[in-house]
Amino acid sequence: MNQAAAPEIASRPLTKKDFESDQDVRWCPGCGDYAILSQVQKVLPELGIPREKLVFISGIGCSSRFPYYMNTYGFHTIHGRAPAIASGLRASRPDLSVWVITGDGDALSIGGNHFIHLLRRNLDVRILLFNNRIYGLTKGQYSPTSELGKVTASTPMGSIDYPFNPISLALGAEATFVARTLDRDLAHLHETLRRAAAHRGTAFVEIYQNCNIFNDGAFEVFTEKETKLAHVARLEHGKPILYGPKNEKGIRLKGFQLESIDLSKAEARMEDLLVYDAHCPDATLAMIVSRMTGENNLPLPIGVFRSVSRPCYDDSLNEQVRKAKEMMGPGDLDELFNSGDTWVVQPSS
Amino acid sequence: MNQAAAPEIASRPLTKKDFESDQDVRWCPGCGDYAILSQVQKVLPELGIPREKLVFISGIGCSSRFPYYMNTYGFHTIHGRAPAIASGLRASRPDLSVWVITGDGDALSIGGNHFIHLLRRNLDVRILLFNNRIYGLTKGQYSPTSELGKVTASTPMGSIDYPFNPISLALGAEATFVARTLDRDLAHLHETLRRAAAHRGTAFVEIYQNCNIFNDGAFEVFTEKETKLAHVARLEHGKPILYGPKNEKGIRLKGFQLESIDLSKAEARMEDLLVYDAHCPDATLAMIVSRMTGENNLPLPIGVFRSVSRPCYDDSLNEQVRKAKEMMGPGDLDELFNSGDTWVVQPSS
Amino acid sequence: MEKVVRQLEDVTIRFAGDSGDGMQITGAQFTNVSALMGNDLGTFPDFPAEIRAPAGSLAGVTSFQVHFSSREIFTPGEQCDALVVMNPAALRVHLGFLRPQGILLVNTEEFKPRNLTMAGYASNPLEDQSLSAYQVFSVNMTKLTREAVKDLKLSVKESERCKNFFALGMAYWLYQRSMEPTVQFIRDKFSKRPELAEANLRALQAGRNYCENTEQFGSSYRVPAAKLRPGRYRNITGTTATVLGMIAAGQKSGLEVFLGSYPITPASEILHQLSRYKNFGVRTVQAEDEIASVCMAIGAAYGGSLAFTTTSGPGVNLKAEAVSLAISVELPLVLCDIQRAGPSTGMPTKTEQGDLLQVLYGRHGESPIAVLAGSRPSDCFDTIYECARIAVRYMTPVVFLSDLFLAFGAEPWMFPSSADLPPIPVRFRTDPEGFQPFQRDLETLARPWAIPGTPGLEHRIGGLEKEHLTGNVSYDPKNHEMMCRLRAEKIEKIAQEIPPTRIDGPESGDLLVVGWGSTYGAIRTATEKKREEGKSVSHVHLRHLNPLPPDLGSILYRFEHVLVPEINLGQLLKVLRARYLVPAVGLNKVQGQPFETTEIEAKIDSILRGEP
Amino acid sequence: MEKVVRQLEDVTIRFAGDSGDGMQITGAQFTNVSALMGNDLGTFPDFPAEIRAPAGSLAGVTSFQVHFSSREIFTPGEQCDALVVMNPAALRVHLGFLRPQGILLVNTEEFKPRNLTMAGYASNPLEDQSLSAYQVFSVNMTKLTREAVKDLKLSVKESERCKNFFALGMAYWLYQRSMEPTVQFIRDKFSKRPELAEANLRALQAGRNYCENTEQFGSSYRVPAAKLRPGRYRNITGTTATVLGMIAAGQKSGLEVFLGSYPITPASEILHQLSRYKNFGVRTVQAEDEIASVCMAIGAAYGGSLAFTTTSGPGVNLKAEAVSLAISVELPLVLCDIQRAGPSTGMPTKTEQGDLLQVLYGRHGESPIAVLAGSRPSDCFDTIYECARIAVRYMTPVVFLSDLFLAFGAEPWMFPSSADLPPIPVRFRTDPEGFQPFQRDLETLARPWAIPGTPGLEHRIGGLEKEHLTGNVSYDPKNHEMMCRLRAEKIEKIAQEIPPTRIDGPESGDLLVVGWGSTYGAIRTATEKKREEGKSVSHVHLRHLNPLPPDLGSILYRFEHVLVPEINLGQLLKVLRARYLVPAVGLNKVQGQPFETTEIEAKIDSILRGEP
Ligand SMILES: Cc1ncc(C[n+]2csc(CCOP(=O)(O)OP(=O)(O)O)c2C)c(N)n1
Ligand SMILES: Cc1ncc(C[n+]2csc(CCOP(=O)(O)OP(=O)(O)O)c2C)c(N)n1
Ligand code: SF4
Ligand code: SF4
Ligand SMILES: [Mg+2]
Ligand SMILES: [Mg+2]
Repeated sequence: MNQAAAPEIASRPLTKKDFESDQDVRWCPGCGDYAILSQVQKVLPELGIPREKLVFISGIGCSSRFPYYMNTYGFHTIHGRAPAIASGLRASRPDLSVWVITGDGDALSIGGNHFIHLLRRNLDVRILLFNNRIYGLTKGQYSPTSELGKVTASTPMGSIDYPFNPISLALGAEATFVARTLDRDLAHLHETLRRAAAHRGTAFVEIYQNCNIFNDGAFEVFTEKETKLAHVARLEHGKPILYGPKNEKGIRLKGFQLESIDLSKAEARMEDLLVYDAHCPDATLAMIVSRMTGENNLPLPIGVFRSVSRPCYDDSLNEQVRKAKEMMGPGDLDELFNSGDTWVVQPSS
Repeated sequence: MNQAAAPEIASRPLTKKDFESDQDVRWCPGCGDYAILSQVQKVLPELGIPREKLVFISGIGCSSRFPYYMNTYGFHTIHGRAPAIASGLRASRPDLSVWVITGDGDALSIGGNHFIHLLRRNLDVRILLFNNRIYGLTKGQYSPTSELGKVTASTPMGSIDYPFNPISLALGAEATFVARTLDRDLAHLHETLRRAAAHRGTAFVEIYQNCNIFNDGAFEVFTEKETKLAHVARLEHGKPILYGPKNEKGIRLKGFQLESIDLSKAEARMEDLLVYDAHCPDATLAMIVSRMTGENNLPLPIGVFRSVSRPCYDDSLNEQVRKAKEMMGPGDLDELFNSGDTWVVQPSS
Repeated sequence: MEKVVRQLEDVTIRFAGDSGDGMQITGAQFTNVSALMGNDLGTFPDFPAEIRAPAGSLAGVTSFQVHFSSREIFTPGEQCDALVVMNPAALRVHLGFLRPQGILLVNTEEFKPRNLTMAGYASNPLEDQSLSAYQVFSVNMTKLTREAVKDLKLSVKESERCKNFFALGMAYWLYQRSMEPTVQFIRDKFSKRPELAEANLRALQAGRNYCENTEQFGSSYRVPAAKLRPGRYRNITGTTATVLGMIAAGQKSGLEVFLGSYPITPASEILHQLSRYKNFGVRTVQAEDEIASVCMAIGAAYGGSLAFTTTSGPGVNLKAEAVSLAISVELPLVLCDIQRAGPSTGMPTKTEQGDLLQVLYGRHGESPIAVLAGSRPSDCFDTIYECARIAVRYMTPVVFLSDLFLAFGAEPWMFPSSADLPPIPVRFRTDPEGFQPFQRDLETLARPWAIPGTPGLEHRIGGLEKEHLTGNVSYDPKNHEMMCRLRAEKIEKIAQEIPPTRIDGPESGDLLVVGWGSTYGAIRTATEKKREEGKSVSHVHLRHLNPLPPDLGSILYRFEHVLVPEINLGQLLKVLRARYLVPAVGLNKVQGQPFETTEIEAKIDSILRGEP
Repeated sequence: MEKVVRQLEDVTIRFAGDSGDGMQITGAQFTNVSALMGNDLGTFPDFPAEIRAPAGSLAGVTSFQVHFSSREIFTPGEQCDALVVMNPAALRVHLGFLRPQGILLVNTEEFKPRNLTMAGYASNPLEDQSLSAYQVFSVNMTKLTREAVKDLKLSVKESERCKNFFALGMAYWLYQRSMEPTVQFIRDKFSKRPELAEANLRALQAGRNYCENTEQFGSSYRVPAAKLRPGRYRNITGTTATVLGMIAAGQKSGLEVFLGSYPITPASEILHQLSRYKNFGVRTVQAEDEIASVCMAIGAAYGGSLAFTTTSGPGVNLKAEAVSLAISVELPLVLCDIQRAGPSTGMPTKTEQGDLLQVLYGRHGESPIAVLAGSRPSDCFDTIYECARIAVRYMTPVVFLSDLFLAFGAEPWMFPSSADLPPIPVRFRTDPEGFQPFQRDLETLARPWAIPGTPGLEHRIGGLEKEHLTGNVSYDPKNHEMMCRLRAEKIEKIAQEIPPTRIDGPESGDLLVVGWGSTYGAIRTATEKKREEGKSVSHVHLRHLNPLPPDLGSILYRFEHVLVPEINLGQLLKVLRARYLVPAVGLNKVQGQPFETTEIEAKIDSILRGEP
């Protein structure tokens, strides 16, 4: 244990079924969590990581029940602390593939500090944040991503907390990989999970997830056939940001403001469009784009906002251990005891 | 109590002396904290807020001893929690002027969650963060703002934690007022404090502060006569970003990168320079500028990065209370008891 | 057919079904009607941890129990006389609570192979004789409901959703309940959808008629009105009583109420309810976590509000450091711990009394705190009110202990008039003359409450040790000891205001049963029963857990045996043994469930028989 | 002049001065030399809370005390025989610790009006007869040092900085210490600045010569070597012993050591020291806060590391919820609580034993945990080693209690050889055949340690209640009770491995003094003294605080009286009274200071005299 090891390839190709545990899935019928679970189970066989090397660590919330349903190692911990537990595991076990499953309350309310610190440390961990903009498990209080004015169990006169934009927050916290996807867009969800899996470092994926009991339809315009094309833009590295039923709209930068232009109009030119760069060392572009929220005539961006490489805390730590052993030799206990000033008391004769 | 009231004007003009408490100041001789204390004591008389309406709330750390030295109300609380205590006070006492004093460890390590949540809620509170990039009080461990590779008591082989940029973090957390200043630049410190005081909402001020015991000279290039002009650029709203001994250098935007141009060179034009806009509703510009750190041939920006207006949590809360009273009338206890289905048990005769 | 009506003294009925079956409304209606008919009452709902587990699954079963009586009662009942089950899963989960020969009303519609399997039945219990110990009434309620509403043009789903009122109609017939209040309720609730109102009314009536008309039911039962103390009553849960107590304390003290909270079962409901009373000047804040929520409350207390923070066990862990600060700076604050089953996340929707030792001792250093516990739903009102009074009078944090069983349980409450409530006088310090932040009141040892905004009282407080009187930071050894002892003595002083301990039963004798919190009803019922049997058994129930009542020691010494039943592994037991050196023994249950009276009775018997 | 040399059995000397005066180095040198000369030793440094308070202020005083002896000793001494003070503030703060007729060496240079005022002296104590109870030696050490080095061309500041070696030279003469080790130390330390080496050597020599040559000093003292057990020794602080114990446990178990920590006085030093041993495969992480640090340790334990988390009181509050998780999922973990004076921030640089009840009970629900305490600096090695052994053997979190007095105190340690340490066998579960995550070992009730990465053992754990054997989530009432009792029983099982309790003194008699933790030395010394006086007084010192040793009850019952001295208001006392119903009494001190032997002696006398 504890040696860095390339994930071995399992002996026979795994299938989705291999990742289903024997526990009954207990989310409400219709909950968006089902789709995410299913996609994760579908993506894993493609990664070639043996089942025993996978660990899903969650906090508390509806979403955090996730590990019980995965036939891998799993740890359903306490509210908000999954990033810290995952950090300890990954820092000491570089051979494992560690995934954090969390909710908007779990990650951004009680767990906010661990979340931002994991991002800056950039341990090689994936964070899947199921954002339903509500506290599901505790029956419908508003969360740090709930919109202003939202009437919930704890805000009978409407919420007065200005919400976080999880993408902006992650970027401000020095994240190296930031993405957004939707529970209802299975192909995109699948692809985004693949990319997150491929990143070395902390890969943060915000997944819009419908809670059909306490916040039904929160993301409807982005997921329903009739409206989604007009409201969702897919970020693709090296390509302009396009959207609309016929990809007829694009995003252009004007000063520091983004604006939507209609390419079918005469004066609009493809060359004016913002070409997306997810690998830009600087997070500025990602930040600007993160401010589009599907309102004010601008689309909601989904896909990979940022993907850059930076040393991982876990790698650096292991490197220090290696170096210390190299420089000082592997520790010898008796030598250690016998260090500093010592003296001998002779048996009196 | 508890009624919103415009800060009254004290009966006689206050002086710095009025804000000095009778306690001996116990920072190390030469500590940057002295200068900050002194400027705060100088700014306060200019604000016209009566002494009894001022409250300084701190966490734990060298910096957090601050309230003891102020002849105002003061509360030296526990590590990292000052923003939450200040929030409770301000949410219930709109007549007070509440100031949080904190350190880089206090605010960004243990207190990171309260810090970002206070910023998003935008309560009308000032946060002065004394950033010395070290844990002073506990004798010299690295902090979340310490640079990579830093050798400290807890990192004998050098730190491997990628640091936060407090300005970027605050911007990602939806801050409405963000500024930076230096312990050694008294005039700038003074002016920045004034601006922070004038902001309605959470005003976050990062103050680079020298810890001459555990991290001496961390900000030397930005504060010493010989180097400071070449390394520090003052942000001023509506003006281009200039720096250099003769203000001969300026900042230009090239794509999403900032670059320094030398105005004394032929091809450089003043019109190309980035004109700073601190009131831009969008935080993008502030974010780009926050990435300059005085390295890579770019200066360190100081001054107000962002100053925009957004409703304060405390105002909204008080407004809801007002509205509830208006709509339902002030509560009547007996009516409250006697609500819902009630029935009478008659005395048996 | 003429049917027999038998009279009963008290009855416990439980409605159980799937989360979507409307069992909570059904139970609430039964309760309401029984209250209006003058019965004494105790009720308890039971929810699954999952929000809405798959229909028909064991995890999705929810229930509501009503205990109604013609004499005074103290619990929501234990073994049921009647159980209504809407599907096989409900039968599986709840059958164990039905007494032998009890009435079992079964909705047969759901007893299909798939549902039976989901509930873990290999064969259909309605057909395999496994229910022969009970009076089983199998009725296809769903189908009969569909038929009753069929000409209303509702969808099948909408039609079938009325089946809970069919079940309620049956229960109303069985126990001779008045229909009127529920008819009114349905009319009000569905006032905007008259066709649904009509459908539910028909279902209700159909259920009643079914029993009246078919041969299946031979007799019904009547439970006459109880002889309650005359006055005006309402039904109240522990949660609502707590909320009203908070508001009342705010009004009577003239302070504005502030609540800093973070949602957690079973405490969240206090936040929900209290947040509706902003017209009383109440401010509620849902903070980012438990630490922030208690810190916000401390900030508000510092500013002169009457500050509360509400949570359950895991949250108390997180708040401990800040509570220690409040103890150190001596600010008033009420920490409400609505206990649930631990350790760790445990069983969040089940009850326990596992937090007594943690609230007494779960902080570093010597950090004494006052602790009070509510004993029945309505008692939560008086107890939290007293917590608030002590907090501001002694300038100290106070813990209010309740639990899930109290919070969700309900009973009739003869509510007071505001004028009758004890006063809560508060005087902020305003006089700068001779002001010292840690000068103490001689009677209470409280320091002055000097809030920001008061001219001339500018001063600094903090968590470092403070010099006696001045409050300046002090590392003086003797001063530290003095301050530690003063803080402890202040809490002990509260004992001076604790009224003489009420003893139910003889003042001395063979056995004293000492309880605290939600075990009140079970202990009271069991000990009364034993006294009726002529045994020398008394009962003391503690509201004040720290400090303990000054007369408690002398009471304990007057009994041969002391028994301490708790829903934990023996926590008050440790406290009493350490303090009074009495060889008290515990009766301990940690099953997420309250005691049954019979469990306590059995233990009493065994002690009196001299068994170890 | 021929000077007298008197022989003494033991001596306590304290060096006190400003933070910048180098008192810690001075004390360390005195210690080192005394160790090499064969004395038994105990040392204790004392720091101010401020990093570097203004020169000459009371807050800036720092000190180092050395107790050295020709017989076995157990404390760093209490009342001093000699006190060296470098300025008025040091005199003010420390004079109270000097015994009457004790030797007072004063550096007169600093006794100027400004410094006297800062120290709160109205008149110069060197001139106003207020020191007449002591043997005062006034020497202008600063000036004499300046003169001794004057031809070295150092700045005044650099010259004066050597004055601590002048003081040390005086102390060396006074107690006839060998100069050689310090000469060597100075040469090594200043090898890159030979002029500074020379200056310090001259100062040292000048101090010694001054005493030798002037009339001021009539006699010097000799403390012969002690008869210690033969073997190889080193001087060790509690902190270093703890760190070595952690590494040793890692090596002997074959596990990699992981420490998750957040700096806090007095625990930070463990993090500092341990982080230097990465060559042992040790991983240390400075986390963002205490919650993260314990959670990281839990993550590492889950992955198969030997995991530790270190903190002090306020941090224990914050870690409680996560410790409860570790108890629930039954993972091994050692939580080190280096206690300091509370409540709240309290007096962070002062000692206390205030956290016993919090570590025993400071979590919600029934969450039993093992608790062990070190009793002297070197004992921290054995105790933490045993904590680690229990943690992995019983698959449970274990608390290691130490305190500031132990952590910073030092004594000679005859270190073991690694071969002699008890084995710590660890077997991870690897066999998928019949694997159940919560199946228990019959002897220890431990569940298997099945770490991620093991093929075929994929399983889920979590904080919800678990079904016996399978570990699946379970809300079954009886299962919950069974699991609560199993977790408690597992901790109780540890008692089977606790060796028979050692009793110093008779096996039964008039008085038993029971202690735990850092009070060992004071209690041991006091009880030995009383036995020498012929009194029937015994001493039991507990390492295991939960579970308690199985023979403890029977021992307690064999004594007429039981006395429990603690640096708190009576915490172990509560535990013993509750468990054994013995009328034990406490001797309690909460001054941020350890007991003085005489305080314990006085209490023993009063009990034996029958006083209440
Ligand atoms: C310390 C602690 N505080 C509070 C809770 C109660 N709690 C459980 S989940 C949750 C919020 C869940 O919201 P989110 O993370 O958005 O998850 P969702 O249920 O919406 O998937 C809360 C407040 C808890 N279990 N532990
Ligand atoms: C709960 C808790 N954890 C840890 C500490 C110890 N501690 C006190 S101050 C501090 C860090 C101080 O660093 P910073 O905030 O940067 O302040 P500075 O001293 O540098 O001004 C720490 C870790 C504490 N007092 N309380
Ligand atoms: S409450 Fe919402 S988030 Fe939770 S399981 Fe149900 S639908 Fe999903
Ligand atoms: S340690 Fe550093 S930050 Fe603290 S008082 Fe001294 S110089 Fe200032
Ligand atoms: Mg959510
Ligand atoms: Mg700092």
